[in-house]
Amino acid sequence: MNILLMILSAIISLVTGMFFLGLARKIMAMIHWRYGPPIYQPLIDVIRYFHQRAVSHGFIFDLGIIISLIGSLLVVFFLPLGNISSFSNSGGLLVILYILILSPLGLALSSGESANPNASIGISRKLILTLSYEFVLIIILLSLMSQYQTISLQEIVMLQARKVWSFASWKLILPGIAYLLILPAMLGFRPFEIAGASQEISAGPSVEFGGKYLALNTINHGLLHFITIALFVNLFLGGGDLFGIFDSISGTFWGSFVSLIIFLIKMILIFVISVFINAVFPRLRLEQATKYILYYPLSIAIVGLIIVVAIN
Amino acid sequence: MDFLYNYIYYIGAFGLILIGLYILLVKHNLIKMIIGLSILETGVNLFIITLGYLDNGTAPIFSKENLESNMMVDPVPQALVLTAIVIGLAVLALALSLAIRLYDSFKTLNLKKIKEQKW
Amino acid sequence: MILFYMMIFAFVGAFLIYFAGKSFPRIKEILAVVISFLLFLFVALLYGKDFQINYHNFLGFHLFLRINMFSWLFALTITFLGFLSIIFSLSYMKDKKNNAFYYMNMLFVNIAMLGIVLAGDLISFFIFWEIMSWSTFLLISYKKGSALPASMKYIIMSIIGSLSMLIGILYLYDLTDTTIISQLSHIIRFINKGDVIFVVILFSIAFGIKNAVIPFHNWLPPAHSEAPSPFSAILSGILIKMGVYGFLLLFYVIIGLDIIFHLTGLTIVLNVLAAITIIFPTFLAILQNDAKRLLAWSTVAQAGYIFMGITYGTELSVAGGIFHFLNHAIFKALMFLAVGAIEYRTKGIRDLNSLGGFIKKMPFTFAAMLIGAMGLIGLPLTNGFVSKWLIYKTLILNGSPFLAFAALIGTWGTILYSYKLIHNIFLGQLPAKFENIQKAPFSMKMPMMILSTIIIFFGILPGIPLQFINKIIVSFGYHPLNVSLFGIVSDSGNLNIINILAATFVIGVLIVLFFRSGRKSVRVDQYDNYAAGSFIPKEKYSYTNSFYAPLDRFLNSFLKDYIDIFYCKSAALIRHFCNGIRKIYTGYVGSYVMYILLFLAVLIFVQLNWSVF
Amino acid sequence: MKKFFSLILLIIIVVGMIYTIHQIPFGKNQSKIGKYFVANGKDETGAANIVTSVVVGYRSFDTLGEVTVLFLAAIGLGAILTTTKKQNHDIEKASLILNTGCRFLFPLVLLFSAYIFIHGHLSPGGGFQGGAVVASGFLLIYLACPGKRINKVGNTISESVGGLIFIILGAIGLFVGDRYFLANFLPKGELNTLFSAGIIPIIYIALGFKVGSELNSVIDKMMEES
Amino acid sequence: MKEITYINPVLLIAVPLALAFIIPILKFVWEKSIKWIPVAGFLFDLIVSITLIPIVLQKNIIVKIGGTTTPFSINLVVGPAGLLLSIMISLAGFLVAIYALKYIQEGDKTKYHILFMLLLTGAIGVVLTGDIFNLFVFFEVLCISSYALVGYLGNRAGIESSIKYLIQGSIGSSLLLVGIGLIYGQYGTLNMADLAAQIKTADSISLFVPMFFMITGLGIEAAIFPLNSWLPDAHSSAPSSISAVLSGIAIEVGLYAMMRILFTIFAAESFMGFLLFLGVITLLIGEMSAFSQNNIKRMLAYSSIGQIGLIVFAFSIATASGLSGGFFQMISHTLNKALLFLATGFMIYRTGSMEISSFRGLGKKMPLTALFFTIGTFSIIGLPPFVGFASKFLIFKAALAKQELLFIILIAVIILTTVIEGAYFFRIIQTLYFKESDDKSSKQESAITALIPMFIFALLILILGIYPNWIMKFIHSAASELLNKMSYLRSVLG
Repeated sequence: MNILLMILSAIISLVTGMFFLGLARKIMAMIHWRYGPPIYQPLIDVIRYFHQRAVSHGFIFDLGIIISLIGSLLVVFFLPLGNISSFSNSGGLLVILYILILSPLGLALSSGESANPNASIGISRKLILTLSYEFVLIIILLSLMSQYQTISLQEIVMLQARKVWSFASWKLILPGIAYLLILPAMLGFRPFEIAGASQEISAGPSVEFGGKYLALNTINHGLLHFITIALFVNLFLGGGDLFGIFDSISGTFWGSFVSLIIFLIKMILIFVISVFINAVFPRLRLEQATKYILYYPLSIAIVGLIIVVAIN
Repeated sequence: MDFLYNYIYYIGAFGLILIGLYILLVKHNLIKMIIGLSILETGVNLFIITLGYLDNGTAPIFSKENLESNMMVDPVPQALVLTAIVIGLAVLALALSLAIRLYDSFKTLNLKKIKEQKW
Repeated sequence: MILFYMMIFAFVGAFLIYFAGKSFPRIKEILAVVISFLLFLFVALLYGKDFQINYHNFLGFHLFLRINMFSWLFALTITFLGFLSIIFSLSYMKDKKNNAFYYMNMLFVNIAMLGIVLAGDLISFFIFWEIMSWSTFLLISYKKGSALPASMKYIIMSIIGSLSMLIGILYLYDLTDTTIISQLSHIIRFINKGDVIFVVILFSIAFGIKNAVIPFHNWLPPAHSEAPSPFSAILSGILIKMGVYGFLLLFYVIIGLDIIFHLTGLTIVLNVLAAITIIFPTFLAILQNDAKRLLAWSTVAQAGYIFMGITYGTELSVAGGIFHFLNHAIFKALMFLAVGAIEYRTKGIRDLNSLGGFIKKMPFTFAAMLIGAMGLIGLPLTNGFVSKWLIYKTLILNGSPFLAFAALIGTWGTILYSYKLIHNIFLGQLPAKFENIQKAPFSMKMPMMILSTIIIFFGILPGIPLQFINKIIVSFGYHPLNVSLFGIVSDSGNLNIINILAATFVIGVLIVLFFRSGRKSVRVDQYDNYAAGSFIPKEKYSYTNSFYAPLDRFLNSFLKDYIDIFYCKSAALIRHFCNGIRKIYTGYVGSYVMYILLFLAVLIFVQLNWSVF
Repeated sequence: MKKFFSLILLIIIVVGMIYTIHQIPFGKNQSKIGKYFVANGKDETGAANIVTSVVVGYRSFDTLGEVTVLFLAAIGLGAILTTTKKQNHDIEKASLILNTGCRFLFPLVLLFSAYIFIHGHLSPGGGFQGGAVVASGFLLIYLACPGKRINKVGNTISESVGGLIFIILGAIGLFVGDRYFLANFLPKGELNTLFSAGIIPIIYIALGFKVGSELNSVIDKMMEES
Repeated sequence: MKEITYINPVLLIAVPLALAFIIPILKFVWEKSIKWIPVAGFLFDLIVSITLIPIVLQKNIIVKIGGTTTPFSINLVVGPAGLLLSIMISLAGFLVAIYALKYIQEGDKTKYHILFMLLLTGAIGVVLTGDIFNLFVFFEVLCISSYALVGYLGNRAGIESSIKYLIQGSIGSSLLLVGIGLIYGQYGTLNMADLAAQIKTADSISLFVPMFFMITGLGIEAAIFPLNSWLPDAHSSAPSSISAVLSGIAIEVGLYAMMRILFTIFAAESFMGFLLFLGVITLLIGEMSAFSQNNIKRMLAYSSIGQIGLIVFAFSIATASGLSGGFFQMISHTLNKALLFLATGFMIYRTGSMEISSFRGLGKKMPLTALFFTIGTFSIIGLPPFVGFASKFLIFKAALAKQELLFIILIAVIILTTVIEGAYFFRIIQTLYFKESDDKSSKQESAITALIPMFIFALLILILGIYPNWIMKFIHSAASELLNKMSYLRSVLG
């Protein structure tokens, strides 16, 4: 059963990730008043990349990208997708937080081995940026975990379904807002498109990736979109819950299906919002971005955490 | 007069001690300081001798058979002073020899100018 | 008496090495390895024993050696790491002069630490503590040059600490009339709280200095970076953990749970210090450009985790703290050894800005370093993960989110500096001057291999060490953890490594297969790079110089080691003051006579006027 | 300023002494041991001069120390002055009168000094005083005959032997009679005669030689320097 | 009652004196033997002192000298405290005499040996005597021989220090003599026990003034804070063998005499609080002055001041354990400082300079000497397993046993000084071992006759550090003898 769920969630996440990538390009194009590529274009790209020539810089160059992808996929298993959760009871949010590290680290190793200065600069920027939004993210997670008195993501989702979505509860609205504010940064969208700035440092970490490396990188990218948003939905929007309307069929196949659908819809909504932001803002410099994150979202998140702690 | 009789030796002794110490405090010529030391010692010796005096006492020597032993002055301070004098002499001799060597080395006896050993 | 004979054997062995080394150079190395291995073996064989013996009477105090699970675990770690770093030293110290002295002191340090953990009373604890201090001093100074101020800093802090501990011991002795640990734990409940706090503060200074808790950390970075690398491994791996041992001993063995829980104010202060100790050094580590100094700051930060774990006082946190001690000993030793190997091959270069690309030349060392770094970060499937997980979990669930924040953000900082270390040494461009670098010799590889294996092994099977730790915390009076072979079961979130392992494995295989199915890639030279058409000269084709430049700019403006600056300033002030004080010896006899008469006159005057005496 | 301050200090010290002196009225000595000595001294030591009986009898250990100090002074002086280069001054010869007078006086002075230290237990005087007179005799010679030097070997031997006799006499006391150091083990004799007071005259004679030769060597060294 | 036979302790003084008197004759007879005379003399003293231990542990030995019943004649009181010090003196004398066999190369060697013997004989006299004026006489023997020895080398520094020392020392002895006179005038006796019997406790100004005079007089030799200005000069200018004895023995003897007078005669409990501060200040000043010294002997001299301060502190705690700590610290200081000065002597001899910076790399060139020096420094800082640890430990224990806030504060100051001490001593260690020297001269050890005493000192430091219990019983009885006025009285006056 578990293995089935694993495979299912892997497929869902991969597909959704690809879909998000395509969707992003599509929406951007529409904002730019163009027609844009078809929504399945990223998938086509991936397949195409696979058959192109690629250069390798060494063993870690290969291994890094694989680790990165393993990391991303692994996180997916720990996320409850609607009612589907493979092993969200193996360590909970803390494990997620840790496995989230794997992906950037693998990428960093891989591009580090490539010995391209642009890649190194990109990695350096990416890590710094990550560090800064991680400040906020950690506080957000801590407020949730303190509020719900558990470290299991699944339980957090269930508790939301039983009471009220975190985003709607006045205690947790501040963390929610903070999360939304750092969401573009987590997705690597403008105004936080600093690490992978294609014009400035030739797409940063992925500069040396070509062929199947680029393919894996694209998949990874999609997965990261998926994970970031799925995490938000799980944490703040009650996961696959819709005001308890479908509580009656929970536990059945259809219940799971419905909740999954609801889950995905929520995700798409959030994603679209982020893409709009991406389209509107210009790119910030790293210092600006860091400062921004450390001023506004962080202070909001800290206030949120203080409220939570004070009330408990 | 009575006062003077009672205290004249003490005054003398203290005066010598005071003078000796004063010289040691304010003079910086080594020879003068050594003189000061000598005066100080003399004062101390006088002081100790004074302690042993008995009114109308005699020297503690039984030069005749019939001398009253309880009219004799205390012999102990005299013995002590004998020792103290010798010690003072020894110190004086040593000090002077050092002064000779000091002058050889530094060509001065002014201790304000001899300050190589400090801090 | 076996413990006593063991110690005697070790001390005699240490001297033997020195004197044998003077006449037969080869023998000292063999002796050092054999003795340290035998020590390890002895300790390993003592597993499960629980007894204490009176081995000596010192000034009316009975000195004891004792062994139980708690000290056994520490003793095992000490002897094990000692053994490995002596093996590592074989080639590291080969060309150095006077290495008999080195080996002797190395053994001294190990024996002293062994003595500390085996001490059954506080006096012998203190004695071994001091022996450890001075032998460490000699070892840190070993490399001369800039090592000298570092070791000065170390020994001065160390003296301050040990003296305050001595006062603590004697104060405790006055209150309880005993220094024997097993008796103290019974008597201590009859002492009033204020005295206990006073004693705890005194001991905390000593242990805090050794454990490099802020504000007592300033000796550590220079000392670690200047010591010979195998010894840095020991220093960072276990020596500073003697502070941890001391804290555990003080809090949970001597004072005991029922009292320590009532000292909430104190524990809060200690927790906050721990949190500061995590965050502050982490970010300072990011700024470092010296490989060993970076690791040294990292050690401070990790010691903060351990400190956090043991002072937080729940069973999870204490278990996590002890486990993290074990893990940190292993992975930090590994990393220091790896850096040592680099240092050995590059003839002493540890500047991160001038290295790079070593992965091609020293792949094994890279692997070791990578595993060590993964453990340090605490990635799942390495040992660091489990211990950190335990600490985080209890911090969150027991309502200390701010402490948890410090711990978690510390982890992110860890990623940054670990990556910097790996990137700047192993990745990127290989400078031309290192074209002919050799691989690490076998005697360096072997300890690294063993340590790497242990990191993975404990990471996958955390249940094995946790069972020992479980016994320890039960002896402290906690409920045992519900430990399984692969993790921990509890009602507020489980940990099951096997799931993660299985998933990783499966996904890994799938992805590799997928990856393999693509068109085969071509290996290219390191200069065959895409530079967006712009020309970059070869020697500039490496981005290692100030790797986190933006962060550096941001942090440098306010993040300095203020405490160290403060200490240095006050030391300078004291020196200045001392220089002034001795001016009272003016060299003029008249003033000396004045002092004498002044003394006399003041005494008389005071007594005449006020009759104080 | 400094002088003023010094005076104040000294005055404080003297005031302290005066407070103490109030307890010790002048001329009313009630010393316990002093009383004992004058009462029992002549019976116990056989010396008519109680000061001598104290110096060489009751407190002879002090005297041993005192002799040592003098010995020390001679040796220390020698040690300090030994390393200087010998300067050859042109020494003016003494006048004939001085020369003859001193030569004439010298044996008389020695004789007188011998009298002083031999009769130390009977009359004021003793080894130290006698020794000092001996030294003054030699001083006369130094003044009168600038080239002359004492026989250093003889001087040293008399110096050492004098001290040794003192200690050996003391040590013999350990084995006879009451078995204590410096015990007066010889017969006391009759009071106020030359052969009385046991070892006291012997010690005083030894001391006379010793002190004399020590002072001689001090003078000798000083003369060498000047 | 069966009389236990023992060698009369007066021989401890008489024999070295006789030997010293013989030396000038020997110069004409058998000159080579002269330098062995001090060795023989102090070996004799050492053996005699050690054989006396079991007897003294039972009761004090009262030795009558040249007179009748006790208060009227001089007597020696050989109690555990005095005997302890006399063992230390003869041990140090013995070992330093061996050291001097090769070390003393210049000057009038005969006179050196005489002065050296008399110095220590005077010290033995001071610690054993039971008479206050006799104490003064032996004190003078000690002082005058040290004046002469400080100037022995005849160089600028030696002469200058010597004359300064002499001036201050003479003032001290004059003050002491005034004090003795004042006491004698009031009580008409000079015997310490008799005085003690008449003075229950110091309470009136007429007692305090003589006490102050005597403390100031003895304090100059004991190097208590404002009175110690001569010490750094004298100890640094004397030949190293003499510095060893001056630092290790002379100042401690001065201190012992002072404490004997304070405890036994005056029983001045109330004064102890003041001495407590004085001790700590002395410690502080000594260590602070040593801190930035570059002249090694001067540094060691200042360190001696510090150590004396610590001993004063320990004694002023005025409990049995405090006094034990003080005595133990005396022992440890004697051993440590003697060892340090002896090692330093040959190091200076080798490098020709007293600057610490010139000792670079001596750890390689004179490994054994440097090793002994290191042991000495570790011990003096108070690191286990050396004897310095045991003594500091005892002092801390005694101070904390008082359980007063004052003592905790003072202990904090002492900790500060120990830190300073550690700082400058470890600096030397670093210079010895971890700094490269410029000249590449070959390895050359100190003379073997110098290494043997150093080795014995180092061995004693180590052994007593590990087995302090061996002498604890002796030290305890010494402490209780010094502390307990009444038992001293009973033993002397019967």
